[in-house]
Amino acid sequence: MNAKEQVQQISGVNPYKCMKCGKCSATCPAYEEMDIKPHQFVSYVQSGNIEALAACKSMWKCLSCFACVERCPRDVQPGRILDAARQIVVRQRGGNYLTAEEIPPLVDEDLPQQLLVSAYRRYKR
Amino acid sequence: MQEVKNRALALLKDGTVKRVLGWRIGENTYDPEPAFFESEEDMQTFVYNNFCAANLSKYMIEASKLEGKTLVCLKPCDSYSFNQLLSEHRVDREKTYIIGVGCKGKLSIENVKRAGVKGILSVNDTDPLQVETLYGNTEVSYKAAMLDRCHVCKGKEHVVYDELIGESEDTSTADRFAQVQMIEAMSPAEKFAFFQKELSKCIRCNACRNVCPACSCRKCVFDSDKFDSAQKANVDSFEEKMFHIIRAFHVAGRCTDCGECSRVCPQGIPLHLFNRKFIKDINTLYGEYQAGADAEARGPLTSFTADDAEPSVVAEGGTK
Amino acid sequence: MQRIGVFVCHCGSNIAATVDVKKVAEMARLEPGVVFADDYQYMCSEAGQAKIGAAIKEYNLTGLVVCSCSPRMHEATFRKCAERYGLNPYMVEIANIREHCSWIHKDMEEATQKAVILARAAIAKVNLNAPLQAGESRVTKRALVIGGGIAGIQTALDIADAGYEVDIVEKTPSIGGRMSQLDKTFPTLDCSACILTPKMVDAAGHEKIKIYTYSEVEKVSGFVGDFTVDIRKKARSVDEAKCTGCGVCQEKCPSKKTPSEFNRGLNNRSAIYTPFAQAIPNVPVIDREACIKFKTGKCGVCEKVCQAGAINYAQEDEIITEKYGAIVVATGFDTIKLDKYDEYAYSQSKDVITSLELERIMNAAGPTKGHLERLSDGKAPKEIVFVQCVGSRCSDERGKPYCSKICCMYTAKHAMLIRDKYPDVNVTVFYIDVRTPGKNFDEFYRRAVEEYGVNYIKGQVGKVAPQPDGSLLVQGSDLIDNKQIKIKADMVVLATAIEPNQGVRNIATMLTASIDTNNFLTEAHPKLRPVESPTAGVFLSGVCQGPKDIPETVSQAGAAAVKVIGLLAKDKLTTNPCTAQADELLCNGCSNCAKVCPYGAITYETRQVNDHGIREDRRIAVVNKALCQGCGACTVTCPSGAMDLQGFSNRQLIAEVDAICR
Amino acid sequence: MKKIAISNLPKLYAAIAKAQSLILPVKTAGKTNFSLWTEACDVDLQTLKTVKSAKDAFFPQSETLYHCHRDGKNITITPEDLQSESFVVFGIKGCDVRGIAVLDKVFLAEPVDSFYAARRCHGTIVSLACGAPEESCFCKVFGIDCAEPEGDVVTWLTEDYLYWKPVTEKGEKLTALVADLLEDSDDAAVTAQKEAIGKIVEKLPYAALSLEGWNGEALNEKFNSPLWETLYKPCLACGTCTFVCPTCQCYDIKDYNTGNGVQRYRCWDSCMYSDFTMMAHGNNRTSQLQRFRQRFMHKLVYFPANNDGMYSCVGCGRCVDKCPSHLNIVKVIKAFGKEGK
Amino acid sequence: MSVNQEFRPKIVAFCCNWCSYAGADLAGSSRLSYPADVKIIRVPCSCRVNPMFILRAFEKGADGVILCGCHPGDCHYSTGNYYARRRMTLLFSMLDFMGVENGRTRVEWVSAAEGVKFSTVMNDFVEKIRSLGENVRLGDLRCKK
Repeated sequence: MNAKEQVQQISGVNPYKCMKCGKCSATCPAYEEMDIKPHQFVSYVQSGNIEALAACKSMWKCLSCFACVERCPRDVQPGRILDAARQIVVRQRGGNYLTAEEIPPLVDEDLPQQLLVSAYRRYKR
Repeated sequence: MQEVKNRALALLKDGTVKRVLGWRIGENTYDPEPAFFESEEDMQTFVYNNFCAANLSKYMIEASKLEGKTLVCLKPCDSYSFNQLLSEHRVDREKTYIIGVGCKGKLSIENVKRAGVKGILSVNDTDPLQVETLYGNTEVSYKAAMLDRCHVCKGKEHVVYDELIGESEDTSTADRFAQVQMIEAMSPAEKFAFFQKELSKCIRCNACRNVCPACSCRKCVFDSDKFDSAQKANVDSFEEKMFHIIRAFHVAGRCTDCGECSRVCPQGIPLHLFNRKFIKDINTLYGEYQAGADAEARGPLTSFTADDAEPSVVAEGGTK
Repeated sequence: MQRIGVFVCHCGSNIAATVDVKKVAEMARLEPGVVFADDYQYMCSEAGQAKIGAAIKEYNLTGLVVCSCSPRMHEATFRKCAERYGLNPYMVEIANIREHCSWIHKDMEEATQKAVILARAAIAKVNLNAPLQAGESRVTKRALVIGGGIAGIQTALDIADAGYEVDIVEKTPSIGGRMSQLDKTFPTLDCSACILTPKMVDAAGHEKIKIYTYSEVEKVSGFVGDFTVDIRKKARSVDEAKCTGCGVCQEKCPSKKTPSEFNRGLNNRSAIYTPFAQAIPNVPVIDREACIKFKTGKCGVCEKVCQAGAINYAQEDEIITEKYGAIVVATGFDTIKLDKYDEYAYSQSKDVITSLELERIMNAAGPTKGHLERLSDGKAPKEIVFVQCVGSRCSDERGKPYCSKICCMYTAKHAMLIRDKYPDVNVTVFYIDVRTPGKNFDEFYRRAVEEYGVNYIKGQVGKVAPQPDGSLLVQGSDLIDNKQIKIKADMVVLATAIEPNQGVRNIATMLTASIDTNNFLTEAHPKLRPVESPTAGVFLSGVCQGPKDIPETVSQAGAAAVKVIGLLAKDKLTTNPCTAQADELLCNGCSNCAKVCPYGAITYETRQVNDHGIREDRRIAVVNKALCQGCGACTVTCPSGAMDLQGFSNRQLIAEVDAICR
Repeated sequence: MKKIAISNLPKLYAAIAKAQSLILPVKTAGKTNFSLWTEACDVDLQTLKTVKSAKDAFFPQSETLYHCHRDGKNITITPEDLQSESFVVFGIKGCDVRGIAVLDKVFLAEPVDSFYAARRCHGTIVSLACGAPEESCFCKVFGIDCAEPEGDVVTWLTEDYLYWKPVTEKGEKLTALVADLLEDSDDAAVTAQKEAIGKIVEKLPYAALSLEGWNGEALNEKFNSPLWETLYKPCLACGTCTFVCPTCQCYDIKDYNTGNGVQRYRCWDSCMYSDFTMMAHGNNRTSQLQRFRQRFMHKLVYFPANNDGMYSCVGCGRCVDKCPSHLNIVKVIKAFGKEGK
Repeated sequence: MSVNQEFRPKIVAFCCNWCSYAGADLAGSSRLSYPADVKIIRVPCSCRVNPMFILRAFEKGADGVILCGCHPGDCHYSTGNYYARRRMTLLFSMLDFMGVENGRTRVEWVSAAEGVKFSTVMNDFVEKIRSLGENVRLGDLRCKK
């Protein structure tokens, strides 16, 4: 399976449903922080440029608030695409997951709560 | 019951009715046969005892074509069958005088034999039954000798009659749908094995069909070439299934659950299960319905609601 | 035994590319009853039909099987062809080897095998076909138009001008429909009322047109040429014959708190009201929900002030039963509800409005007398944002999957009008695509950009946040500049998706006209029969069939009218001979078939039959051939199989099953 | 005389079945009928009367005669093979053995029914004496001794043993096949059982049924009797009596459409059915009265008239037990008997 | 149960003329493919389909039977599919009761506009029948020769 198919499989998203309306980028609260914008996540997958996607900064700026997922009129869900890219990166790193005990000392007071919640949401499986 | 006989005789004599449809005494207590009586002399062999199980309503189809009124003796459950036939214009109420005869559960000599009694010489119809046999005398309790259908009695009320004679009793002791539920709970393989075994006995004698008051077609599809479906004997096990499914389907919503099919089957196939499965489904999916309870009612298969359950939902065990 | 000819069509390469047509013909030749089989390039062509004719003569054929496209396409063609060459048209069966075979399969062997089986099934059926004779039914020379908008009015006018009676049934108190709510129309910027009102007046004054306003269709029975319709004329509480339309009652009415439907709830109306000044008929109705007299028994002001004595509180709903030969559905549209689109703050802010609301605001007769102002504070907006595709082209359940078609153009119109009248107002339009196919449409849009300076941004709005200062913070994306932009707007206008009117589903059910998943009525053929419903005698006009602008609606209205006129011009229609028939020797007379017949086509009679020498009087079902539409419900209800359907008989269908399962 | 312990019967069945197919009374879903023996089957020798008689073994309820297969425009016809392997029918009662003799009169007379003849030729009949006759039995009326039935081998069942007596050559052959399992025995137990059965038979309710007047000479008088009008009335026109009867031999020939051809088969028919002997012009018996009369006239008048006085009834009493309306041949015989007096 | 790729089931689809047959036509003109195992029989209305036809199909060797009609409420004849729905519900329930898998029978409502649905339904149904394998419990052996 190539990287593009991998992203599609993990995210369960069909990028070709996108009609390029840009509502995801219009709705994203972390837009300014991102180098690749939410609507571009989709086009990167379409063009198979997963390498660039996996190297982007946006991946670590996305709050996983899922506003783009909620509001996407075509059910393309850019947030899930990015999430999938993140999974690929994490998998490449191998077994570097944290154990439950290791987390509390690492928690930064300044981290937005939403990030924690989204982490739970993301890794609940 | 003497009272029924006297009353029938009186109505025959005063010309109210031209003939009486009842039971004629047989060789023994237990084998009375359905019969028409037209004279006082003939009426001497009239009998109404607890072995008079036959449902006489179907004979009224032919009797309705005869001249003059026919007096018919109907037990409470038979009256449902009569009503159903009435709703389908198969019998003529104007030509019928109904004596609703009392019933406290009918007996079956098969069930006496099933209790292990052999070589029966005589038997009475009281509780318990006193049986004289070639191999000694014995007793069988009334309940044990009662027809299976009477254990799920429809009640003591006649739904149609001109007059009532005798007491009736609701003899139900079991849940009407217990057997159906038991089978529903089986795995598909078990269900298949159960019916395959039962239906493998079928000899296609058509007794179930011919006794059934709902199976009153002038010509059955299985006798006609309408569907290229004429059958006489089962050659392949498929035909048994075809026959019994279609027969049950054709009477679905019209079957009053009188139980005659199971009573007459020479191979003891529990044919009522097919009908009762449909009745149970109809009750669950489309609301309680008793065929024959109301001659004006519209049957469940000739009516609908916009939000009836989908077959796919029912297949998954749902009802809506 | 039949002598059957089998004709396999190549349909150019449509069939022949995936189905080995020679093989199909070869295999067909081996089937019982087949005496001739051949293939040809285009069976439906003149030459193809001539080939069929020649074979009928040469082989003395009694039945035909044409393996070709769907019978819905060419069954009629081949039946006519058979008839032309002296064969009963109902001795023809079609094996659909195009839509159901060549077009959906890729593997030649597999497709050929399937085509052989489909041909076999059709041959098995024809072996049991019997010649059928079509009957005749009469045509009532009167049409019904459901809906009194521009589509309904135009259809009615065209039919009436051809000399046929037409009735219009309109649910609201006046005809006029959506178009009467519009201010200007694109791309010419005519005043909507100026072009609509004369048509309304024409319709009202036309001697062949009868208008039932404040009325609804309640029940439809019958069939093409002979529909019977119950129309509920709701109680107006005002005598139409006496009312002079002076308007005093509306002025004096003390109950003035009901949101005006006509003005989209932007302002209020009285309990006794006409929706708008040019209403036809110009007779008010009393809204009994709002009327004090009806609610409390006290009041009666309108009755007192009415010089004409037209007020009648005791009026009751009236059911009018009328016969029609044809019915046109012109029920129009509404905008979708926006309650699932929280992000646009439509329910939070009065200054977020739909485009239809903007039409009312811009209209001189509207709630603001035509002044562009914010509904929250009455101030003139300086910054307006338009959002396109709100609920359109949306694949989730919040919106509609289709393009609403009209929004691009009316938004350009709005933007242009605002910039024209209020040059100091900034107008921004967020768009996904701008779609302008149509005469002078793209030119119109370009004018908005080039001459009027409307700021078009390729992107969508993600969020509209009302601010404490009363402004609206619009956050959107600009995909060209690849940036997220925030605009502090005074007013946001949403190009809300349109959907068929609520009541259309009910009407479709009554008419047994089919409807698609979006509640648009289905046309008989998307290309070739776009104004006819699959149900004979029912025609479609306007948006009820799919999104349309005014010129398209008017042209479809005319087309529907032509179809109606074509139908009403006939004195008799040939009826479908595929009707039910009872075998008197098998019929039990049980009445169950009559219970399931939707047309009341089955009655019973007692007659003497001779059943193999036994003569007796029996109650037998009798089918009225003119009423029976051939659904077959009765055939399954009949346990003995006495009831059978000609053309789809038990034996025919079983033969098909056997042929397929063989 | 030989014998075998009851406990060893399964071995006997297995030994026979190893060499040839074995048909015997088997209980399925509560009812006992003749059926092919398998290891798992529930052999039932206790039930006096199987629901259907043993006639199926020689004249099955349905059997294929030939196949027609269509391939394009070609048709091939393949006749069904005749029975060519030996088989044993075990546990037939005296009445059913006589029933087969009645069928022989029909099917082995010219023209011989080859399907039936092949089965008769290859079938060995092991009959079983009736230990406890029941109330509906009246085989004695037809001269049948249920205590010592006919057959290739006759057997008696006591509490402990099955006694085994080969009578014919076929019987001897079968006995030789299972000789290992049989032990020699005296006749004492069998004699005692025969005596006991004889006493019970005397006490049977229908023991004294008289067939006086039932012969070819009485044809017209019986045929035209008004009694039939009353007798037939309760008849439901089902085929129960004919299908459980050991002697009813009417069959219909039908075609089954297999999709690619036709399978021609014959199956039992019942003269009670309204479409019995239906022909293109209609039916030669148009009322149930006629059909009902036909059945009894055939059994008691026409058949004996054509077969040296052999009745086509063996007094098994199955119709007495099974008629849904409690009609039966005994009631008919008695009705005419009363009339005669 | 393992999916036998070699197994090509025989599937009979009864389609009402007004909705589902047209839906199948639309699937065709939209080139929406589904397995060739499905063969369509045109009936005027779903209510024309007699349970005898369905059993007949199984008798003669069908492995699955599907009935398609207009959506409830949209019947061309107003009420036909409502009756069909009750009939099929009861019939399928009976087949289930007798242990002959009810997955071999199905009712689907497909409108004239639902070419996509038609194709999806058929793909899905064929898949289901393939997983169930050959129909052995409801056929007549004589037809298998």
